[in-house]
Amino acid sequence: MQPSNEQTDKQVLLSANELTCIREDRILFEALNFSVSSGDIIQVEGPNGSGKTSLLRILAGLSQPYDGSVLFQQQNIVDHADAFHQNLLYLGHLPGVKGEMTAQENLAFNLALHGNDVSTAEETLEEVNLLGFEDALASHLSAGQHRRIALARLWQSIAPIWILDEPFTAIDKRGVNTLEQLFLAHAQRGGCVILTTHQDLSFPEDKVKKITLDYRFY
Amino acid sequence: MQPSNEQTDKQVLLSANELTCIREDRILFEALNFSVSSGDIIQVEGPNGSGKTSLLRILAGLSQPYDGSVLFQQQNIVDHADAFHQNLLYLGHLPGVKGEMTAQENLAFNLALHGNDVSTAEETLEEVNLLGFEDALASHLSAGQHRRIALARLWQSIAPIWILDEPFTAIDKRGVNTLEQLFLAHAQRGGCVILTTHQDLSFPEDKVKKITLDYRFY
Amino acid sequence: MWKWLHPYANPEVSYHFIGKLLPWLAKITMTLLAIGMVWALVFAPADYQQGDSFRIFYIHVPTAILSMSIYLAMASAAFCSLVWQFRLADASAAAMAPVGAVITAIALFTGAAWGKPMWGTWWIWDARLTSELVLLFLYLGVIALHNAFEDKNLAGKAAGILSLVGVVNIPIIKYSVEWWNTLHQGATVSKMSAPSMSMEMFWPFVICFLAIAMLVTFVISIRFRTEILARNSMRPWVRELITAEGIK
Amino acid sequence: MKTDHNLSYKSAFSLIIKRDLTIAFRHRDDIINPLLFFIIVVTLFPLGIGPESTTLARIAPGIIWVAALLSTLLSLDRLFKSDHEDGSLEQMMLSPHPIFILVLAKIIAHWLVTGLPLIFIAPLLAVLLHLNENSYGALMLTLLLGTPVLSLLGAIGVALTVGIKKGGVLLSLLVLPLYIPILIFATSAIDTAAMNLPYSGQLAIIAALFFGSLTLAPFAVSAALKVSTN
Amino acid sequence: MKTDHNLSYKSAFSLIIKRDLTIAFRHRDDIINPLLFFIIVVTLFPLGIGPESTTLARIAPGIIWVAALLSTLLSLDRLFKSDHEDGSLEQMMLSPHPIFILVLAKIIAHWLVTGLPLIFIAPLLAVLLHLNENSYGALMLTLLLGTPVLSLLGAIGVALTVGIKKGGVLLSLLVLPLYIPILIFATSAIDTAAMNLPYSGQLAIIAALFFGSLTLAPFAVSAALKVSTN
Ligand code: HEM
Ligand SMILES: Nc1ncnc2c1ncn2[C@@H]1O[C@H](COP(=O)(O)OP(=O)(O)OP(=O)(O)O)[C@@H](O)[C@H]1O
Ligand SMILES: Nc1ncnc2c1ncn2[C@@H]1O[C@H](COP(=O)(O)OP(=O)(O)OP(=O)(O)O)[C@@H](O)[C@H]1O
Ligand SMILES: [Mg+2]
Ligand SMILES: [Mg+2]
Repeated sequence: MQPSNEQTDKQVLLSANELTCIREDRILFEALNFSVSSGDIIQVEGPNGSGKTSLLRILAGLSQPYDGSVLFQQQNIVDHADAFHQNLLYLGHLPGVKGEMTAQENLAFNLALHGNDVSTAEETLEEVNLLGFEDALASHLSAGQHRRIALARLWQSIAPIWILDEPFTAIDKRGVNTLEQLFLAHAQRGGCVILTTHQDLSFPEDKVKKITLDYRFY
Repeated sequence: MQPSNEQTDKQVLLSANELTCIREDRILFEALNFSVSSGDIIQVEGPNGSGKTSLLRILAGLSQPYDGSVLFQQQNIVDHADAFHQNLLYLGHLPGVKGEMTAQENLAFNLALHGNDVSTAEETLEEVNLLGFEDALASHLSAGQHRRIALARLWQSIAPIWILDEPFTAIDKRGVNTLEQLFLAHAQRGGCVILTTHQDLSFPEDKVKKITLDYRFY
Repeated sequence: MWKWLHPYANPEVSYHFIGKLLPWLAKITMTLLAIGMVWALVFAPADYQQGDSFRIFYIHVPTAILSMSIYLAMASAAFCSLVWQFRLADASAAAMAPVGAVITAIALFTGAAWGKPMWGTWWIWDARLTSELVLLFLYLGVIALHNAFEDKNLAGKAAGILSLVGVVNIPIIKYSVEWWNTLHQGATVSKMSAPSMSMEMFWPFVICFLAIAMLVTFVISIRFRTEILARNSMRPWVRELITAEGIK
Repeated sequence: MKTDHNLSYKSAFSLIIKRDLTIAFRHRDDIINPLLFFIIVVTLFPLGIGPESTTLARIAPGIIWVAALLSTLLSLDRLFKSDHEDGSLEQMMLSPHPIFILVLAKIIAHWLVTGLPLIFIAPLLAVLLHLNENSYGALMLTLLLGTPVLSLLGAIGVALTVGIKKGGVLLSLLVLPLYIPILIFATSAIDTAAMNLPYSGQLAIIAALFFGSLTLAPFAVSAALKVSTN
Repeated sequence: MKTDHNLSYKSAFSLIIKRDLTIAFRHRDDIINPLLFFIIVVTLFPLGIGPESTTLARIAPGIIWVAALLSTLLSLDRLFKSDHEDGSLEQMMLSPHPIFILVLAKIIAHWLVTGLPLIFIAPLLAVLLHLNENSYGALMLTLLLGTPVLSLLGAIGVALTVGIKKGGVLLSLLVLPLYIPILIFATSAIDTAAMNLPYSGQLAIIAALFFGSLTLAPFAVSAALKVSTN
């Protein structure tokens, strides 16, 4: 269940400590331990309802676990939220894109909010194939284009820890490919990526570590 | 662009007639003609923003095209909405599942609303792997489980025309497989399936017809 | 002091401890209630101005004072749970809210019933009456928040924030009679030095007050126990309890 | 492979009513909250105006009716908004039943949940506001006939704004003018009753508004919904 | 690979204000609607109560303030609800800035869009209601100090209910009791002014409420948001 973590030369970025999550009296996972080092790409796997989203939200500090803790640089993320947030990029099921603002305004706001460089927002939109839609209101875009605005942040992010919940939803094949390349590059640069997806990743086997949650019934 | 429709022994269920769709001054598709016969599985393909959702909503009668018409049994679906709706099952991006009702109540309501048999709702939930969640409120389910409630209708539906916009969103691999089998069976029974998805279908080449929308810039 | 409290911060220990306390509470409550009610309603003298309608006093004033005390207790519990993450404090706040609401409603109702003979009207919009009504609304808001969240833990935090914000209302109720000239009576019994009422009326009042206070404690304790069970239904000791006693 | 028409109009109607009531009772707040809002608004006015009982009695009918109106207004969201947001509305539009049946059922369920409770609590609030004793009958009758009109007309407003993000205040803007005639006739009926005069004239007008909106609103709503889901 | 802290508190603050104002001006309805709602509610009362000018003058302060209160209440949804629904709120909670700064900026933007316009239109409506001439100053001052309190306290209510489906009416239940003190003191100040007496006492209390809520509300809101997004 836990990715092996023998390579001691790598820096540990995030570690989960005896995490337990209980929802509606059902134990989703219990005493889960693992750590994520720089250079890791970790895919959280499991059937629908196995607790992938719950785990990712706990890792990002958005929900509290029933038991256990998440450590960033040996410190509990709840107590050191500010330092942790400076090193985190989380994208959940909801893209955090305002329908009333244009694609470019949305991206610029998201970048500025997380302290990233805003000046190249327009070029970044090109990367996600939204050239020509910079000034279109986000509510007038298709499902996939809408999500691309949120994903565009990845190109500018300087945070090492990426937590992505089904980043490929509604994205077409070429888009998925581009994203996968980006993840590899990010890992190479010393970052880490924790993601869920029901699609197969096209990475070589040894590049991805898997955490498999199985579906437990009471 | 149009699936060939030489087999005259098959009954034509739906036909698109010179359909044109314009959004925000951009022509998504123009003078599109095709027809869908019983036994067809049609995949509408194209990159993000190419107009797949727009086309599916027009085929279901939820939006009006800029030009052209959709015919069901030689009659415009706008004028014969009731007869058309009796033969249609449409599932869009939004699942139409109420968070305040249980999985079973949701399914029973959806079935009854479309005039299908309600009595076997519980067994149907088993088909979509929601056994044990019959009495859980839908808002307490995961993304994929939520969508499964909507998809469960497919097992009971007696409507021949299925129009499905990204039915595999958030569904795990086993689920995708089961759905694909169901589509094949439906086509065999004489129904037709029109769907979009960014994932590859595992059907043999000759079973699926493709309508490719390309991404046009003005 | 925290060391002494520590074992009771364990839900299982508190559950059983209160379970042992309950029969005693019941006995004391019953005795006090019986004495107080009979004394107040039968033996205490009628007021020379107000006649027998004065007897509402023996219910109105205790409930009115308790309505505020329970609120303060609830807010303190909320404070402990928000600041020190005391999960049990949450449960106790949840147990208090409905009881407080009922007591407030009784105070309002008895006040209104008393107002008819005294002021010639059921209701006037003066500061004390209004702020007591606001108190009822605050209780209802807290209860509504408790019910609105499925996760009891979150519900407790949300309701806790609201009850802390609402504490501002308490001094307004308490001092409204002094700040504004109102129809409502100023402090009579609660004046610490010399109660400005006769002893024949004062003692039955004290008994009634204690009786109602004990009744409230009793009901809150019962509710507290159920809240503990509801919040710990996953714990082994609750499961054992359920199989052993068949509680559902 | 033909679908047969399993559901008659009547069963479609009761299907929707049952569903909406289930949702309302599940979330018990849905029933209690509009009622509490009604009570709170009624109590706000004496606070803002002062406790003088003659002034209050004069304006009591106006206050109660304005409060009923605002409370209905705030609960209108429940009618189609959440169904639109989760895609249920789309599914209803695609069902083989005529939409106006479904719409009528939804409106009636809404009234049962939000309008009816107001009628039960109103006399109590009237006491608090020192309403004239002769007016109670008129108050109850106008509420009984008038609150369904509020739900019916409100439904048109919600149907028109359901596709618009943040339609909340726009909705009020569309609906309040439609509510004005009812407000005028209802309060006038209550005032007339206070003077011990017959108020059947005003009541007849409200009744006419009721039957008029009962027959026409469902069609207007169906048409509006078709536009909104486009 | 360390992130450096590009944005000071001040720029985070202005970033949020700018964004919220952009959204409001894009949707011009956001500014116009609360204002129109305010106007409509104020005009409903003469309709429900009758046009007699002495009665109207008596109840004018109460009506204007209750209308301001309800109009703020209805516009509160804008504060966090839509941000919660599209995931923006989650992102704000994860930003490296202290949440209370972002929250304060959002509340101020809300007041600029909904509270400030009321202050400009209020004198006009006061004329319609025949408000006593001595009261205009008090009306303006109480609105100026009081409407920000409405936004600040309202924010607590929205933050608590933002995760709850259909929290609309629950919100009113939570927020209205908190609004009552302002309503009482504000109208009492205006009434006192009408009698040409000094009303600085009431004004001082409103000012105290203003500073109290300005310093405490952002923290309560931050705490509540953490609960709601859990
Ligand atoms: C609905 C109407 C009424 C409400 C909401 C109400 C509320 C209250 C409250 C909150 C208190 C507690 C004050 C404190 O602890 O300082 C109180 C005390 C009291 N009330 Fe009322 N009251 C109402 C009507 C009346 C009436 C009609 C009378 C009799 C004329 C009355 C007589 C008293 C007395 C004597 C006390 C004790 C005062 C003291 O010694 O502190 N109340 N009431
Ligand atoms: N509500 C709308 N208002 C205006 N224009 C819109 C709206 N929705 C979509 N469009 C435009 O129509 C185009 C096609 O959108 P559509 O949703 O049909 O694409 P799609 O093929 O389904 O894409 P995806 O794969 O991302 O779901 C978009 O690029 C957008 O510019
Ligand atoms: N808001 C909630 N309240 C109560 N229970 C919940 C809630 N959300 C999820 N659950 C429970 O937690 C379980 C796991 O949900 P989660 O969203 O983590 O699954 P997931 O692995 O992300 O599934 P999916 O692949 O469908 O997205 C669900 O089966 C459900 O029973
Ligand atoms: Mg998930
Ligand atoms: Mg699409």
